[in-house]
Amino acid sequence: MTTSGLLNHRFILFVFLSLAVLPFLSDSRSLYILFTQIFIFAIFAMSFDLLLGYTGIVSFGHCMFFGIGAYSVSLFLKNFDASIGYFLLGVLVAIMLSGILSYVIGMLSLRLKSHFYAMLTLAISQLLFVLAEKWRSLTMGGDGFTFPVPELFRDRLSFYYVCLLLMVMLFVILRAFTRSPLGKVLKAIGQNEQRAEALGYQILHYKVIVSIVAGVVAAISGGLYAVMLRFVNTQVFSIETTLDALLMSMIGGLGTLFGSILGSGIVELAHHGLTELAKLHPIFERWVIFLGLLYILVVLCFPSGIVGSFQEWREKRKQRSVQAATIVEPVE
Amino acid sequence: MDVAINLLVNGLATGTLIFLLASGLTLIFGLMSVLNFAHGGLFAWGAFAGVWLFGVTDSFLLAIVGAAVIGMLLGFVLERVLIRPVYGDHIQQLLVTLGGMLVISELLKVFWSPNPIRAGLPDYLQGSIELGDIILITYRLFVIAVGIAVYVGLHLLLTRTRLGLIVRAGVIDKEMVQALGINIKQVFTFVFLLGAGMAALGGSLLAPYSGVIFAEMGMQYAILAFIVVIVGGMGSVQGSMIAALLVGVLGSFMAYFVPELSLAVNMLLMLAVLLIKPSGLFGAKG
Amino acid sequence: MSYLLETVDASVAFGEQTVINKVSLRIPKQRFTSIIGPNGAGKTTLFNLLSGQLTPSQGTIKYKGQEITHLPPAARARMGIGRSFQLTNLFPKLTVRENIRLAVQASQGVRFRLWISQADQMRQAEEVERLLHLVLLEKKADVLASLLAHGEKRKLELAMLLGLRPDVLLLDEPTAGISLEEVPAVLRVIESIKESNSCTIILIEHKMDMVKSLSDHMVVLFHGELLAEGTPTDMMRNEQVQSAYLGGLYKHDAAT
Amino acid sequence: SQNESASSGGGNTIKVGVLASLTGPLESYGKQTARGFELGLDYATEGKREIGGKKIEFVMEDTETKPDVAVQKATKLLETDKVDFLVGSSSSGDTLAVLPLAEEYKKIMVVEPAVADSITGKNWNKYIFRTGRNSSQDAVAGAAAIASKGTKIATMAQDSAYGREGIEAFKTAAEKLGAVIIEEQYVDTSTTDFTANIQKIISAKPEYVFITWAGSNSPWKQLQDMQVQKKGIKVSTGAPDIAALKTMEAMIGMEGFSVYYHSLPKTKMNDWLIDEHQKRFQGEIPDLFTAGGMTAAVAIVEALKKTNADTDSEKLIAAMEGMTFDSPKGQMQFRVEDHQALQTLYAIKLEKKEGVDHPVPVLVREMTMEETAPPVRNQK
Amino acid sequence: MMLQLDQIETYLDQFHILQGVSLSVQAGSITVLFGRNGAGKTTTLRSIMGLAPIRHGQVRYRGEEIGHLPTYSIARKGIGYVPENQGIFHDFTVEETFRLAMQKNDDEQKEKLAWMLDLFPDLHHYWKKKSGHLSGGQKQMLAIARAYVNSNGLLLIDEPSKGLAPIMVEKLMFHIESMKEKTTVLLVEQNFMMASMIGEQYYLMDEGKIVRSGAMQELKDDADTRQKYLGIA
Ligand SMILES: Nc1ncnc2c1ncn2[C@@H]1O[C@H](COP(=O)(O)OP(=O)(O)OP(=O)(O)O)[C@@H](O)[C@H]1O
Ligand SMILES: Nc1ncnc2c1ncn2[C@@H]1O[C@H](COP(=O)(O)OP(=O)(O)OP(=O)(O)O)[C@@H](O)[C@H]1O
Ligand SMILES: [Mg+2]
Ligand SMILES: [Mg+2]
Repeated sequence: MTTSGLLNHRFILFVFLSLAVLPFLSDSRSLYILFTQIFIFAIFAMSFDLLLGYTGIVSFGHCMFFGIGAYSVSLFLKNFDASIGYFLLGVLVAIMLSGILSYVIGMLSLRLKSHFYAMLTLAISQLLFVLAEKWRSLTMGGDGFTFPVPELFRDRLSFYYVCLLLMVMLFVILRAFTRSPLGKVLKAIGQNEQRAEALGYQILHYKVIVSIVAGVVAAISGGLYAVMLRFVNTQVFSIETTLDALLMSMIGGLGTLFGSILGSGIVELAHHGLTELAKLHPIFERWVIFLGLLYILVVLCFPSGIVGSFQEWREKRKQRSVQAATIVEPVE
Repeated sequence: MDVAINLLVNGLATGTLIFLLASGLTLIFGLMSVLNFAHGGLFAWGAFAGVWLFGVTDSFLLAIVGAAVIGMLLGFVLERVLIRPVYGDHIQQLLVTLGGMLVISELLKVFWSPNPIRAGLPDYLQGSIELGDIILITYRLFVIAVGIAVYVGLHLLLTRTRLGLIVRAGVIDKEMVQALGINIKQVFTFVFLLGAGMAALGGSLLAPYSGVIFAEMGMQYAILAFIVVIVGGMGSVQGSMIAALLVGVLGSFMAYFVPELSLAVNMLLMLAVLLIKPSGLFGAKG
Repeated sequence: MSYLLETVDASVAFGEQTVINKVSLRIPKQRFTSIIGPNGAGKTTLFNLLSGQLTPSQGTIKYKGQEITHLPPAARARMGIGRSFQLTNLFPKLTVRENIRLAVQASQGVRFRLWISQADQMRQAEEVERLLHLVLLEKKADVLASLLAHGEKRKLELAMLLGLRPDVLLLDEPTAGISLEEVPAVLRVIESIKESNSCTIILIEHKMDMVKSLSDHMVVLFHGELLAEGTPTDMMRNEQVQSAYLGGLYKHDAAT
Repeated sequence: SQNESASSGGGNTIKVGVLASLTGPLESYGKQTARGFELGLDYATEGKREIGGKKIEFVMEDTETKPDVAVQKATKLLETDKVDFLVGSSSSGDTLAVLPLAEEYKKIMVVEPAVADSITGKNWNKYIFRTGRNSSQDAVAGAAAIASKGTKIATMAQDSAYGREGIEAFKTAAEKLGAVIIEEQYVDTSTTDFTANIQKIISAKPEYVFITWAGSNSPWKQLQDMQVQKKGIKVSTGAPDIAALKTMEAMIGMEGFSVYYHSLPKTKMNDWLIDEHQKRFQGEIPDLFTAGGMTAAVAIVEALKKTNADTDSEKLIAAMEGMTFDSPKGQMQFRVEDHQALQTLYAIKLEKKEGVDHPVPVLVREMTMEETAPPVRNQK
Repeated sequence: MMLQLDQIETYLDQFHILQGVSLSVQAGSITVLFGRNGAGKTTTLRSIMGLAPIRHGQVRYRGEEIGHLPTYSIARKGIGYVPENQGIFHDFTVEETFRLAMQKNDDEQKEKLAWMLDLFPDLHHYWKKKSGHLSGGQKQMLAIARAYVNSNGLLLIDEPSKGLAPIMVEKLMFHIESMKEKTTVLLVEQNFMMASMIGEQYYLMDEGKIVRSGAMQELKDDADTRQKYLGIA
């Protein structure tokens, strides 16, 4: 929602390009995997940002779509043969399931106040978790199962590019979405529902639309995640998964989409870095503590996330000039 | 029949225990609308502190009181360092307290190894009373007693004193409350301490109940407590009490008669409440 | 002739207290109607009925001859009933310009569309600028709404309302909190709307001189009942009205 | 946990990547494995850490008990450290997630101590060998410890893959021995109040209640409170690691089985393990999975001896299939069909011992590897 | 001197809103602060209450420097505040509102309350009603009464006439005037006619500065100043 575009455009482009050339600088597959995971969670976090950052919908159950994506893809690849076709089929099914689910949930409950909606979604995601635990014949319960993946995805490098490409594409699409007239309304709803309604916008419809979009995108990321692991278990439905998305989008900056990408990068890299440190010095054996401290610091220092704080800073500079223009008219 | 009675009694006990957890949360979450995810952490700390103190002082009462105090101290730090800067902003509270949760539950391992620890009891609370086929576990009766005491105390505090009013007002318009000569920050801190203290108390009481405690116990209970707060209606202490008992009894009967559902039952209960009466069974505000 | 907006024996009760009591009101097209009445008379509540924030406990509301008693606010807004709120109510984190654009967009029926043509965008932009100018907020166009002073917010509120191009405009104390210096400007805005015959205006206002000069017709509410209605001059003379509402002040300032 | 990896994994160093939960809920398990593995390496190479003129190094990685982390770390080991073997891991989930990598990179993975049957079952591939016992072996042992003609047994387990699988296997084993299962209780992993389930078991009036349990919120206290034993129902379960044993005061007198407890095996290697462990770790005694970690190391070294330190996986597989090797628990053998190590387990009784802060599993009898051999489940 | 502002400078975010405002309020008087929208009137009152941070300058209340104090202790010194948006606690009943406001709840306060209630009978009438459901005017009354009951020296009132029916405005004005011997009032107003009838002193703000001040009569006589800053002849 900013006209401070240019600089940002340049920066974003720069980031994407450097990600594209990264593989030429290093051929470490574990690095590829790390970044692939960053891309995947970036997609997931962006979908969350649509809800929280733009429309102000708080969902504690967003993992349900991630999980649906993961399981549906895994099941197709496991039970049929490991071909791109079945992968796409799996994604398609996931998309449809999530779409329907989020539509139903939305229609039922988006009238609720934020806290309540949050807890409700949490409940539903937990129910899915239970389902995955109990439907052993299909999901093999908590242990989960492994499965073969299509040739193209087996090579970590090509999968790296697949995910990068998808992330960039989805970013561009979602960005267009949020800047469209519809997107503007979403932002308005996020700030003052009742007013938006008085302008003649049907809040519920918008909220449902955005939840469906978010759900679908999340499902895609879930599918990719499963393929990356070549394994799936009930953890995809755990609240931690949702919290990851929350952290990433928040740290990056809500309502900015690109923030989610940065956020995902920061969280994953911080996590990775700290665990590496754990080997160097026993202090870091309890690296989780440092991770927690990091989160806290980020929130306290950049309350509106990294991108957010940056934009505010520019906002203010703009404001100052405006103010100068208005307040300081000479008396007389 | 006797089975039913057993289930009922034990359900009630579990319920009271959950209430001790949720009561802290109701205060913080309901009145001050602060989403304190570190609540579970405080609870776990209560458990460990309790067990530790019991080992040291060898007096159980001293132990649980001490645990509550430690919880308060921890709560004080949390409130000052984490929550005060982000009052009024739910999302940030969420994040900050999540970070807090990570830190304090990991700290547990620093102080008391990552292994599960056995939680003992003084002899006078050991064992169980048998009435025919009905087995009443002494400790659970004790827990119920404490629960009732806390409930009454809390109820009086919120209805008989201005505290309740002030906090509610503060949530609506902090500036105006201050302009009326009230030191809102102080009040919030106090309420937060209270909540933290009760969480810790809950933890210290739960420890001997399940007989063993571990650093990860926090989150799982926090969610349960959140459910109770929602079902009971935010900010309503009666609400949490009833809801907690409901959850407890329902859980214990479900586990006996329809075990397949028992894992889902809490969630289903919350779903039902949210869809039918979002403000919760006793919720004032919608 | 059929009336633009009509209430038939509309009543509203909150608990035991009846706030609106069997009020039947007929508002013909293009007639500027003002509603006056002491605090708590039920003016805002009446507006809430017309704009759909409340549904009457009895009676019906008609708009362009068709019953709308149970339509939600959004639907009515789309049908052309625009309403300003007594307490300002904006999108705090959007700039003044964006606030207005949202209104304009709504008026152009751009709702679920993901894309609009350059031409439309141009038209939007022009309209927005026009409104900015109309309410004297050009200078603050890029300021976040939350940073405006109270009076400035009122003006933005008005601009957004006009952006909707409503057929009927419900104004609840549009000048409350606007400095006297700027009241005339707002007056001019309202007048020009009146002239343009683009929409019918219903006004709640306590500033009598303003009401006098603007209205063709005046409705006096008192304790939720329709005390009297008629031309401004008649109303000003009306004994009941004076005792119930105006008080001594206006006699003596009429004298000066 | 330290990083032993030195210069690039070149031609004459053999590298082993060890995956374990060094943080998170399973931390203590992970650390036992880690210690055990290091000790095992020293034991098998007489402290030289080399074989056939090649150095053996190992790299330790923390899976945090998260499958995605496990995969990342495993890939790092295979890619960056160029390890020739994988060992691990503490949780079945992590291990399952890593299995396909072993196949992808054609590297031997020695599974220890993850227990899920499906590792050497549905999800098995030929690079997978397991020194740890699996659920079925536990179950068979559990059954052997208590079941005989006509014994009435109730079971209680967590409603998780682990629990269900365990009871499943136990049932078949017990019934084979002529026992009857008269009640099955499954407890939700998240619940802390087992009253209802215990009630049902009491009402069923069995002779034994067999319990399969993992994780911390254990039922022992409540079993005691509900006076199960007073009612003449004997409790039986697998003896866990020492930390957990400390929480089992209530279960003294319990008859069950044990995978490892330092005083159970009577072997040279075990004696060495005990005092070496105490030397290195301030007098601590080795624990449940320490022996397992050691076994994994020994198995690898044995295999390398057979191939003259050739790390070609095909040769190694050929060497390891059916291979018998020593372990702190005596001889083990990798079964040809599914590469599961057959091993001794112990029927035990929990007893109070002076000066020991936890109930001690006391040997009733050893159960031979034949006796505890689990069914083969990997035939696709 | 009841209240004295000395060259106060207030920034909101980085905007320099008050640029050296000095004014003083005599005990037992009514002083009116005029100014167009955005002039800085509200910000001035908020600065006095410590709700808007003062960068430079001093605020003295009964000779005591209070510029640095937190809001609540400023209020405890006896300054009552009626904010522009009325600051109503929407889900409080009128009764609760007063229970909250009346710190000491001693006879003095009780009597103040009594007076307020017969001044604004509506409040009495809707004693058990949620303040959020009161009408605009009723809210205004509630806000004033609430501020009055726990003040003991000075009332800061921000545009009370806003949204009030003339008859109410008249009453209100009369009562504010009659409050004089009990409290001093600093009144922010735009309704010149009303304010000019009760105020003795006036200050005129523009662009964050005081541009005129003096006895009310002078302003009444000075048509062009009024024209210039208030746009009324
Ligand atoms: N939601 C509500 N619930 C209960 N009572 C209400 C509600 N809304 C308004 N009232 C009552 O209805 C009466 C009329 O309120 P309304 O806001 O219509 O008055 P008004 O004419 O607009 O007064 P003002 O000129 O002060 O705005 C008041 O007594 C008010 O207390
Ligand atoms: N939080 C803020 N940040 C930046 N500028 C602000 C902020 N709040 C107010 N302003 C600006 O400060 C100036 C003074 O505001 P203030 O509310 O004091 O004016 P006022 O005289 O009370 O106007 P009104 O009569 O409309 O209430 C206005 O130009 C307003 O835009
Ligand atoms: Mg009104
Ligand atoms: Mg103002």
